[in-house]
Amino acid sequence: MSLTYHLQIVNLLAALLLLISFAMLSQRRIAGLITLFAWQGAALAASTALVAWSTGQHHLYYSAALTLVLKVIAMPWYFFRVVKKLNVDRDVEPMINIPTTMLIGIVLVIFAFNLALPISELSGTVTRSTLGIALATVLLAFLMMITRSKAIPQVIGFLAMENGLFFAATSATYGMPLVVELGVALDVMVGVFVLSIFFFQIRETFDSLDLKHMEKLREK
Amino acid sequence: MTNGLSSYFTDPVQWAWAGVLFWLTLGFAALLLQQVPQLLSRLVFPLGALGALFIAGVGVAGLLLPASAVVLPIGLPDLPFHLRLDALSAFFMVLLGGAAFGITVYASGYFKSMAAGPLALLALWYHLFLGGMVTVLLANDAYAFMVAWEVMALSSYFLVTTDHKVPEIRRAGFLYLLIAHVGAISLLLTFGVLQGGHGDYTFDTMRLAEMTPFWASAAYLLALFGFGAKAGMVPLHVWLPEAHPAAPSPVSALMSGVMLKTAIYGLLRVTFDLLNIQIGWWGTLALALGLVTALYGVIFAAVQSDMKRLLAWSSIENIGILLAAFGLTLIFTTDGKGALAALTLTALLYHALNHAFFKGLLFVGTGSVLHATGVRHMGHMGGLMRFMPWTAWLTLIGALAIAGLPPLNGFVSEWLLLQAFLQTPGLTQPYLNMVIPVAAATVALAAALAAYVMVKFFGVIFLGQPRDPALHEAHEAGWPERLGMLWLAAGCVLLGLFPAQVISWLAPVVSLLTEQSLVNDGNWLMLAPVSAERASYAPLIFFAVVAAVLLLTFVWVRRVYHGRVRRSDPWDCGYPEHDARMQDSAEGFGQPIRQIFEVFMRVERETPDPFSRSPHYHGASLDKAWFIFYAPIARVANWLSEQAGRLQHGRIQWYLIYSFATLIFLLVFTTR
Amino acid sequence: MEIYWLLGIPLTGGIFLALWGCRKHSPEINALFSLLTLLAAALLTHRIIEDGPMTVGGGWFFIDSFNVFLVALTAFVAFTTALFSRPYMRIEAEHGKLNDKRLRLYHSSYQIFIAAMLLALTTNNMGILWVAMEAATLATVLLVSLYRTPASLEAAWKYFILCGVGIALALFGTILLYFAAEKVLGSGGTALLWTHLDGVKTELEPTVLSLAFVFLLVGYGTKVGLAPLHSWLPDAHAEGPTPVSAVLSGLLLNVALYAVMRSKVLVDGALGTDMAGNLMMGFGLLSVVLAAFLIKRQTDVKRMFAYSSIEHMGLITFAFGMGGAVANFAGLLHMTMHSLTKSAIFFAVGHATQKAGTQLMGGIRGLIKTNPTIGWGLMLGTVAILGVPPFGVFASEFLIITTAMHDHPWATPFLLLALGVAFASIFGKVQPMVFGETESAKLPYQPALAPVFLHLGLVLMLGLFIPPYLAAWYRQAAQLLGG
Amino acid sequence: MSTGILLQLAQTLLAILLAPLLMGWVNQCRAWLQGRSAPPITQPYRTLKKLFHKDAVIAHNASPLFRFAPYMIFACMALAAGIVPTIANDLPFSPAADVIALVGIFALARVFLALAAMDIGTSFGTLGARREMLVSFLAEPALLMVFFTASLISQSTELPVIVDTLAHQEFAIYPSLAFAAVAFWMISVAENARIPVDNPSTHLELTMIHEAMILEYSARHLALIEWAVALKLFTYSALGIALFLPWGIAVQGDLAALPLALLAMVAKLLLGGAVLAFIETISAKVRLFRAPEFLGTAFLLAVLGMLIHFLLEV
Repeated sequence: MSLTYHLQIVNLLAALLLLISFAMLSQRRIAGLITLFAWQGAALAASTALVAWSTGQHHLYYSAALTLVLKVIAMPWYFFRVVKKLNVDRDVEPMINIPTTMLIGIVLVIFAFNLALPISELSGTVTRSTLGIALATVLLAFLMMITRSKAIPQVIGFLAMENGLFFAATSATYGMPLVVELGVALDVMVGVFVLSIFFFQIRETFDSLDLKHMEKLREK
Repeated sequence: MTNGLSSYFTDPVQWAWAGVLFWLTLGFAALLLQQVPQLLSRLVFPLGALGALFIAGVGVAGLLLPASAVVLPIGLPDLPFHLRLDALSAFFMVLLGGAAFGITVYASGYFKSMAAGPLALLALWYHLFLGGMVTVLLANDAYAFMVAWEVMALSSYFLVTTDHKVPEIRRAGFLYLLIAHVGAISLLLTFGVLQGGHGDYTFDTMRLAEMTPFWASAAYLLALFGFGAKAGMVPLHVWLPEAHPAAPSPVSALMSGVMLKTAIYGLLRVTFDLLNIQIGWWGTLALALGLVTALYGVIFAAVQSDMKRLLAWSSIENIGILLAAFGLTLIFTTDGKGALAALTLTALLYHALNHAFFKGLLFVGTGSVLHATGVRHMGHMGGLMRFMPWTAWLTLIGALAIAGLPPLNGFVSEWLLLQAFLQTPGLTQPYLNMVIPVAAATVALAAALAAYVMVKFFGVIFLGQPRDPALHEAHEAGWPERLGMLWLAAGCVLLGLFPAQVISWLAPVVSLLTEQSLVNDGNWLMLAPVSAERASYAPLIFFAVVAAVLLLTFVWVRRVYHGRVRRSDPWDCGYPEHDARMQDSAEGFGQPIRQIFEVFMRVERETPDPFSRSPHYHGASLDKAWFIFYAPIARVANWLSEQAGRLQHGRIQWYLIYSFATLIFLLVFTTR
Repeated sequence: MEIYWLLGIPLTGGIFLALWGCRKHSPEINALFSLLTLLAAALLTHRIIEDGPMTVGGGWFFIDSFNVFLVALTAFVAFTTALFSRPYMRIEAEHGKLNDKRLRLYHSSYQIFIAAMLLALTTNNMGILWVAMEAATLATVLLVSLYRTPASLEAAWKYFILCGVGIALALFGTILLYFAAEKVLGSGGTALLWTHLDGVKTELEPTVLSLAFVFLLVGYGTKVGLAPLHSWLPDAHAEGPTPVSAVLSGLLLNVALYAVMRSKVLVDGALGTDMAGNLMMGFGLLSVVLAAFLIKRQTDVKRMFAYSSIEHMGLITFAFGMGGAVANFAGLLHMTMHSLTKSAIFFAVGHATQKAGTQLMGGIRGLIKTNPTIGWGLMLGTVAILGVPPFGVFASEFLIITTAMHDHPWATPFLLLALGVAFASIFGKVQPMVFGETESAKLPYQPALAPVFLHLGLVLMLGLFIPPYLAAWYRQAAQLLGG
Repeated sequence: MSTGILLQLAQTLLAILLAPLLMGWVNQCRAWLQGRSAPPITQPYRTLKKLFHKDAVIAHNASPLFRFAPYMIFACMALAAGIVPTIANDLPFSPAADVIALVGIFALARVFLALAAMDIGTSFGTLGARREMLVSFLAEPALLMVFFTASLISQSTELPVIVDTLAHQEFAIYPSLAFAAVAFWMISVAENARIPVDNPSTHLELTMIHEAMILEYSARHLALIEWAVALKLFTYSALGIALFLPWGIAVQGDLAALPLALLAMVAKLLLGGAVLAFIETISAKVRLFRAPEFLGTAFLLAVLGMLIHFLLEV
């Protein structure tokens, strides 16, 4: 009985997640992007926690907490610092203009849903219907990485993808085994750390984070 | 199949393998001997020559004894080296050993002056080369064969590039190795077709495998391509005139004289031994290719002015003749004319043997000339007969032999081949009856042109006046060189004088491949392959009569004639002062041929203007095949690689799109 | 027990070198740790020879004949590379390309990288496998960008982003795998254990697994360097320090392919079709052909050999795709040969470039005069990698091509074309580097070429004689991969 | 057998002795036809005698090959003359060399002549050698083809057998032989350095081939060469007769038929010489680079003959 409410809320959060991904696609300003990323993380954490509570999968609490700490607090804060330090918070002109990107995004979502349908049939979890959304989030994040021509947005796209994956894990299988989750989280953290080193190096070598400076290595 | 370790060195195949090992150890010993140069230069090559003699002996034993096989404990886990010595391998081992002995004896003198380091490396590759060739002949499974085959190619590549300072030589070596490698891959595919599946690559299983005509043809074509690339079959010949001249002369001799024959061996092995069906058109194809190759080769030989390049082209011609004989053999076998097949095959083997000797002789001859003069261009030679008589007379024997003149060996094999052509009436496919006469005519034409080429070769180099004052200092070759040349020349003469014996030795090979054997219907001094009424040739009588008449005339002239001789300037139609530049140059001698056959060539000419103070003439006849077949391939490859290059243009977004597109495509692909 | 040594030694090595900083002897210490790792690997290998496949560490680690030889190979090449990098990096530092901080970074992350790869090879958990792969990526990203030049930064960035995305997709694949496994094995840790999965592979849900395989293939395939996912590879190889290029080409690609193969086994079991095989054959052929034509236009020697790695990885993938005892055997053999040969080549190339002060092949001439050992090393290595016998690469190519001709004739024209073009391009470019005249002086210092000739010697040996136990491994592994 | 040997020697000697006579006869006919006063038929003998009594003059740089060549050439021609059945058939020598070997002999002689011509290294010598080889590389295969046609008919390359088949079996018309005959005529004209390919009696540098090669020879060497040339002409005529009008040649051991055979032979030779002279008179010499076309035609005719044999007569 109560499950259905939770379920509806989870679905709502899932929809929110998808919405945020679209918002990220259309967001030009880096700061805005980071905020959206934080919100996405929050939605993810909430849904995970909810699932954990409603299904009694306790290890999901840990991953929810991890998400909260890493993706809602630590990383956004960190990125804000980076942006401030390197003051690169200028408009990001995407490679493909926003409306087109949106259209492609919608196509991707439909595609993802179709793809996920046969699978979620098989799923025994209450949250199976959200698998399609997870996949959609992943693909949208991918799309965003393609369209953005600055370093930081690309990284945020990368992390958004990670969010999608986490969401897929929770929604399809109530999360991966804990050790894996931890490992993944660790990797993500290190990854971000490494990336931030890059930001500074790139910045000091090309004095901008614009990727168009990084097209030297090519076949003449 | 013995294990090999338990009972070693008991039958011919193991002796042969021992010979190979001896060569290998010798090669690596040479590396160690760098510190003691005099030992290196005095010891290694003579020992190698002994090894060659031994191999030839083993070959003879293999011809007499039944086939023997052994499995070595090396190779792939499921596929150790299988070696087998049957009559065919044995014959080619005799060829190899016989020619290699003379050439290596020659080499022992030729390389004396080399510095220790390069000499050691050269000795290593040289003996690896020899060992590789013998292993090719012994191999009884695809892996051993390919390994030996490529070792042969690789070592000869390093031999070709001995003098790698010269860019042309590097280019030649590169072209050689490239075409050899492509050929090798096509051989791999051949064996891929022949193999029984699930990784059984021994020739024994291949012999048993039943093939559909389609796959058999595929295997045959691939083999023809692969071996043709090694043999220098037109249009795969382009590497040969580059690589053979580039190598040091003894190596050129080995490559032209022996290595090309391994390709012929492989062709015979695959077509007649491994494939258990043959199809008529195979023969026609080989015949056609062979004739084209023969004619093409000899025509280009006629217009060369670099002596070694000329010889290389003439090797192409001879390969063409061998291919034609091969094709004819196939035609006869598929047509059920066993006896004729035997005759043709005999001609083929005989010619292979002959070519090994006279081409080896000619190449080492050019080696001595090269040492004496330091140039390869015939435009700087002439009159060398007076400064290096040994080389000249011995080379003359080779030249006459390769020109197919009686009573030397070249004539015997051509005679046999022409006989085979004459026996053709009654083939079932009528179109063949049309083809054969034309083929015979082409062979005859090629032979006649060969005479032209050889007159040019010998005349321009050794006769006439020296075209270069430096030639007066030209020195005769040393004794080892002379001995080597003597051996080869003796081979040319003896093979010419005793064909009946040689043919009886070839009998086991012939009966192995075409369940027929050639009976010599004549006595020991007369060769009558079919029957005495149909055709016979007795070189000994021939030789005896010529010699007798010659002697008689000589004596008679001495008797009736006072014998007063005056020396004076040449008369030359009373033309007062004439110098060396008035003789025909090499180009001049080839000019008529070039005029007649210009269609095959891309001719470059820069003629001097009549009033220039220092008139300069340059003419070159380039191989059109290069521009027809190879240049387009290169262009296409370049274009493709440009297109491929466009994919890699550095924008990470694009790279991401590749991954994205791949993902989407695969998802659609798998879930539809 | 050995397993803990195997993983522990490089890990502690990494940490130690990070803390201890760059002192005089840190290169030696680096080599020492690698040696210890090699010993541990040898012990483990010994155990496996003795007792056969086993799960250790409470089922967390699983060693069978497939990964044990990869472990041995990895440890070995890691050791020789450490030997090579000892003088190499010193000279780089002398040339002022590196400072102590970077050297320290180099050494520690080198060890971490090895540890990650060994973990990826030995773990029994597909999830941990993923984690380890990611860790390896991160470690190498730092190594690639070691010189801090714009080019190296760019290369590292592309490497990070592309492989990161790829690996993320692989994670999605892993999730799907877990999702399918959960149905059969129930949720919890065991559902991702390969041994368990292998046990029940026939019951796994086909549709899910085919989907999972697509994600895994694209994900790990990116790290294998399969076209068209290969774009990061040439940049990373060309711009990173040469020892890193050596281990990238020689080891990382293998490990990634190992991951693909592990999942292929499961998918084949579940689907019972050869869909996975066909996909891999397609990718393999595409990579071989594309790489061959890209090699043709290279001017940078390391970049060229990077493309050649793509080509060979494509060949191996193609072989595994064909499946069957012979092809799998050939694929495994080729993995080994390629690692040994390619790392040897990179060693030789490293010295050559260091000497010439450029990676452009136009600037490297007449090595055989300036330094015969480097010259012959490069020449023989090239000849070997081009598949000329008696070197072992030929052995595997022999099996692959003949099998292809027998089972999938349609593919052979592409192979013929690609191998021909690759041969022409590589040899045509290497020959003038090795042969010919040059005016540059002799090498001032003694290069560390023992590894080069050690590797080439092994390759030569394996081309003519494969030790029985090694052959037995290959056979068992081929069985495992569905021979 | 012994009679065989005797016959063989007799025939060979006869050929050697009679050869200059044929030469003389041809020159005489030519002179008559051109309305000149003819030299005596024995003129060639006188020339030989004169040459044998002169002092030999040899260029300074002449190599042994130069002095060896004339003997070689003479010996080859003698052997050829011995093989070709002139009066008697199936002699002991004949199995030693069939038609292919015969072509080989001619080639051998030619190569030696060419080499000798190049030996001194004069402009004319090399020029002559080149032209000679140019002519020969077309003439030789053509000659082979002619023989092939004949031997395909008689299923043998043995001259005796060929002659036997053509002469002593029931008369049959072979169209292929007609082609062969024309080809053979053109070839022998070329090979014997006659008009229209070459002119034996001129030293015009633009045209001469054979003469250019022997410019440097004198005295005994020249004599031998001239003799060999006469022999060659004789052999070719004998060949033509043996192939295309072989009637009258005695079969082996049939001594009674010999005188008749001898008479027939002489008659045929006289006729042939006259025809040769006639044709030489009425035809003009072709320009040198037309010579290949001339011989190419001969070659094609010969091949055509073979083809026709395969078409009609098999």
